[in-house]
Amino acid sequence: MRKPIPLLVAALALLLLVPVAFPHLKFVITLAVAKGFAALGVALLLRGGLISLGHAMYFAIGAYATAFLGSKAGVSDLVLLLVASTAVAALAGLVFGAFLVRYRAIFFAMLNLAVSMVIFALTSKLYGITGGTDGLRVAVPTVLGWAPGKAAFDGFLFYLCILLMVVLGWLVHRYLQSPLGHALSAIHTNEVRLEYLGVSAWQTLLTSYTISAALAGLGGALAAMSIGHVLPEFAFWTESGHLVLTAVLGGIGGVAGAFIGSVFLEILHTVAVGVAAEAWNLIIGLALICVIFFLPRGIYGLIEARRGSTKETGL
Amino acid sequence: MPKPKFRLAMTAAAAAALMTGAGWAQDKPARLDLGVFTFLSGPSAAYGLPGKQGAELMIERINAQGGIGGVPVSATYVDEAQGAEGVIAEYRRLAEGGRAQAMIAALSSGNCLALSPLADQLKMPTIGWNCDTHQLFLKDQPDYFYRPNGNTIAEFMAYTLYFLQQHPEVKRVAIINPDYAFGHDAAEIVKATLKAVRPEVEIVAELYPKLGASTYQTEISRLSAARPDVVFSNLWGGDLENFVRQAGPRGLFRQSAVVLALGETVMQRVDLPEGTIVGVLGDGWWMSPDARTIGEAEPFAAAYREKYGSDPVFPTIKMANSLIVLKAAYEKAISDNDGAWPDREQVVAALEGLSVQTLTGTTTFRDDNDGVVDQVIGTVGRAEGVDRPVMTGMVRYDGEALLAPVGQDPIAWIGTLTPDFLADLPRPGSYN
Amino acid sequence: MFQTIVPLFVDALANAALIFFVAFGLTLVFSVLRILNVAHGSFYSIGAYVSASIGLWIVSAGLNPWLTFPALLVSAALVAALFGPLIERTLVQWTYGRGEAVQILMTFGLFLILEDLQRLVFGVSSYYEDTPVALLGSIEIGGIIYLNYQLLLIALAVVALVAMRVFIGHTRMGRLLAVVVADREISEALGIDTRRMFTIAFTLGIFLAALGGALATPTAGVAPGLGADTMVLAFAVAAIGGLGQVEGAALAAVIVAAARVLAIYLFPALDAVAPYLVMLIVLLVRPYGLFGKPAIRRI
Amino acid sequence: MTSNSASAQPLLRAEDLAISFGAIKAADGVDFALQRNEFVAIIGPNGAGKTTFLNLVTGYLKPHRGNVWLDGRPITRMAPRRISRQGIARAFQIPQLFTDHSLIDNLMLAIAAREGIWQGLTPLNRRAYRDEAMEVLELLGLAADAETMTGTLPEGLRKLADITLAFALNPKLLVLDEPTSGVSSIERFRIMETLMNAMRRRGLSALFVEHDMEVVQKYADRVVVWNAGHVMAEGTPAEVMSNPEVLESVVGVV
Repeated sequence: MRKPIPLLVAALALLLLVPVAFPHLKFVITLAVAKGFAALGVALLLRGGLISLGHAMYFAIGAYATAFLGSKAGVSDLVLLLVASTAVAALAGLVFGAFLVRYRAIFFAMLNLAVSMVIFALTSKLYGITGGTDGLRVAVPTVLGWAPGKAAFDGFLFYLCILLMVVLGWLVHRYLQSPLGHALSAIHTNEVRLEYLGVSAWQTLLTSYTISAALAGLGGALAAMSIGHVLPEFAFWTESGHLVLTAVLGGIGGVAGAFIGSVFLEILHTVAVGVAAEAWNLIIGLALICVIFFLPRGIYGLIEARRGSTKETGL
Repeated sequence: MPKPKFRLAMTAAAAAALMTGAGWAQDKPARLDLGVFTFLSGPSAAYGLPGKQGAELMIERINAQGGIGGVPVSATYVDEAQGAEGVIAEYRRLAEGGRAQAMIAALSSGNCLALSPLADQLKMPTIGWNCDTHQLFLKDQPDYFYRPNGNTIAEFMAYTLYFLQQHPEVKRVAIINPDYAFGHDAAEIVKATLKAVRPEVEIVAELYPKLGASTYQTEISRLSAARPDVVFSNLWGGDLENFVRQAGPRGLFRQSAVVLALGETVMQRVDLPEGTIVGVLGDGWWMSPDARTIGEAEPFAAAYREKYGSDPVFPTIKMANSLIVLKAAYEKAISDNDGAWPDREQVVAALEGLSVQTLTGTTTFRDDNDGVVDQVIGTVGRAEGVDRPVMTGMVRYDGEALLAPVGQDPIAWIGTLTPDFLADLPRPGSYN
Repeated sequence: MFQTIVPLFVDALANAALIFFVAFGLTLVFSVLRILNVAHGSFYSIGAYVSASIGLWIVSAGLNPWLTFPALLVSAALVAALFGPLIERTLVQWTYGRGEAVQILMTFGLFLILEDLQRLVFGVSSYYEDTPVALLGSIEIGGIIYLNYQLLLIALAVVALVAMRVFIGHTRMGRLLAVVVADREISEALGIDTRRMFTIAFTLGIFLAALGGALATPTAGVAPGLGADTMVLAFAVAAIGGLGQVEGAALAAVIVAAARVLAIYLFPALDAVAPYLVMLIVLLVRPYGLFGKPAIRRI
Repeated sequence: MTSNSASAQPLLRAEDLAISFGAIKAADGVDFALQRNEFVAIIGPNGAGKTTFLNLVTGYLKPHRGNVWLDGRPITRMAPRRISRQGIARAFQIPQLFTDHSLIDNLMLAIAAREGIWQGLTPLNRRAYRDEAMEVLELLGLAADAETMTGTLPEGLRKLADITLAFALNPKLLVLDEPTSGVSSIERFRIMETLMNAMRRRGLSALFVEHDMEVVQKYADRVVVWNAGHVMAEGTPAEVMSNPEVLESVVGVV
């Protein structure tokens, strides 16, 4: 099984040059990577055969945690904020997941949607706490005592996102190669057999669900800092749909797929704005259907080195 | 209430700009690019589109008169319906990509709250053309964000005072506002004002349907059941239209006096029953006596009618006034800069304390970047020789009097008012 | 007591009638095709747009205003005829047997496309056409004025439910559909043309969604975003009732509507949360909905 | 594999086991015992409740009444994964494989499962697992197909592959559901030979459902005849085959 490592390294190098070559893409890429974390979370679950139509809620939980800790609890350090927000999202994932991963197929998708819509409705209705549909503002955090201006912080955040992408991407990759990671995809192909091997599908899924929630939460926290504002629509079901779309477009075959999909979509969006702002959804809708028809392994499948036996992702 | 002094200053500045025009051709950009943020789709577009059209027309007219300091103006329009995340991304794209030198942003209070820190971070002169929430300048004092069209404190105090003047016997008030800062702010101000000047009034229902709701039938039942003397609402855009159309057949307008803070925007589109109290959130009523005195609103409206087939509404005027303010700021900055094209800091410096005569009155920036404007309110009625309802029984409250002093918590300030405050105000019908 | 309970009741039923049709369509499609159509809400808004457009045209052309009533039905039929067979035969059919993820994604893609198509065709401003409401007038119940049209809607929802029962129980096609729902393999073995059944059921589902939208127009504005909002509501109702359970959807519509109405009367801050809170509570207790049952895999 | 202290009691014991699906009693007070190193076949007509019995023993179904013990320890109403960890491994009538994984990956996953799936970020694909997996594959004659995706294996090999997964768990008792169904009659004996050799070398006990009477006669130590949810007869293959009642109800059907 050969991986297209050189290609990925080249892509990464290109990405690192963005702030120099295209300064105004810096924000776009930062956001893309942040969303890429959430898409990676969704892709993890897709490997286990589960489609979550509610994962934007963990993105939102991470984002709101950052906004809350910053504005109400007076936490201003970036590291603390990221760790705490990710932990909050992971905890939420653990709690909701304990109940949700008992279900499969459409019911899993549906129940995730149900929970996410409760979160969405609460964030948009509890005006006194969450700022309602206005959302909450996120101040520029300090970084271990360093208090950068917004511009300096944006630059820092960009490279931090890339760093986190590489480090966490590698960790997730290792997780997928570990027995527990293989057990996850085994749930998709044959859960009964897995149980008969003595492995708890529930625990396996709950682990991956919690990891996916943590990834989405981290993405949300990064996005909150980058945008400087959090909003209920982060948790709306169409956002969850977009996360699934990003994961599938990128290809769930490898960890890189989620980020490739996300960066690809955001850059395409930037390019298309003005040209096709009216028909943006139409374009990505068509793109999605084309990918489902012609590229079952997503964009990542295109750049991935050919393997001996081609297999369906069996989505 | 035009203030001749400022008018003179303006004319002088314009003349100075013209005279020195030839000298700074080198530094002048070929074009002054603006980012204009408004709702272009969804229910809110009913309010946002007239704003966009106001910008188009105003820019056309500015360019026809030689642009700003000889530089033609062009605008990129951004749809706020895509949500604050997209709005912020667009703002940054325009600012960091060098595709805008100044912004007219935004319509929604939520978006303004999100954009105002960004204006400072990106050092981008921004005119908040419509975002009225008083929270905007409460939390922080941005240097680059200016709001020329007034804030919720003056606006909703004015409505409350007006309906108390019109309906002195009112005992029960119900509120139905959209569920975001603008709606909640307004309710808070109305309640605070009532408590200060008419404490015996009871709030019998407080509803906050979500922005963009398509049906209000249950809310209407709830309002009917509460039997209020006055129903107050600052719903707007398509929401307001829907509400009026749905509440009409169900007798709400017969049962209670209805105050529609943004009623003027829908007067052309739906039949507002006579007696409905409507306003324009500020002084942007193009047919007001002051507008007639100034004399520019009428030709503007004629051109608007020519171009878009309907009369302008107050969002149109707010937008046009915002462009006038921006133009004045540039011209002042140019003259302060000895005729050379100003950089952004100079434009912002020019905005400081600026006082500008607009199409409909005067706006003067306070120390907190808030523009003080008067408040015009009226009641839907009939006028001779006009075949459709118009605003009657109008009043024009002095804007300064309805604002807390800079730095004071406005809600607490309202709490210090007494019933005498109401007695000292001009009466409905005094402004004709 | 009477004074407060009756309006609550009328409001709840009027609300329920509005969401029943679209949830009914969603659950019907699921019961026959085993597909959760994420684009279902879009057909609701398309139905609303078409009926509002036709209604506005009738009024502006000076035709008999009573024609706006049949126009509601006609526009739903138009939408169903236009989209039903086309989409089922191309996109949806391709996903059969490919797992839920593909089906959800495919219909999500369709949802995105339809949302923009509506913008391109109908523009971005709100539509409002309330001639039927004006024609029918109003009635006072419990001291509150209601629209006769709202009562008509409640009656129509009941009629639709009964009609569906009669269709399933007493017509050949209805019985065939019931067999397909009960066991796909057996129905294929019996020589039933399941592909045709799928097309019919999908089209019927779209018709119900579009009809829901069309019937809602006289009392509600139509604007972009309506489809996405309706989708989740229909979804909540279908899930509470048990996916694929028509009676369940009817009961769930009433429950959701009652929860929303109660929230507006008693805790206005919770009105938007109410449907989803009810859904979560019901699904916590009965994960497969009020009338739903889990499927057991044979090994 | 044999434990001296517990040798007095049967490896697997079921008592008064009962379950019904609606009106059908799929198990109706069944008593059953299997001794260490015994190879017991269950036969019976379709719908007699044979697979249901396997499902009850392995925990896929919960009995409405009765108890099951493995090595003297109660395993009643345990989930399949816990029963698996107690030492019962199962192969299925329809092969249950991870079809997106290669055969050796399937095996390594089974081994990892046996060793405890929580192993941090250590990769599944490691020398120790690979060697052990190859050993099992060689034992059952599948070494040549180690890298094949199990989804693309031919039917006969898939049955064996399914059994190797059970083997990899190092169980005390192997439960096989029609190990030779869907396989040609020539291949049938080849599979059974391989299987029997492997089981002897590992010292395994087995409980298997089988339709083919020739296979039963050739390999089973003891036969239990199942009919309508209860045990109708049991004994050596020869004894059972001479029972006219059995011949009529079971063999006649086959």
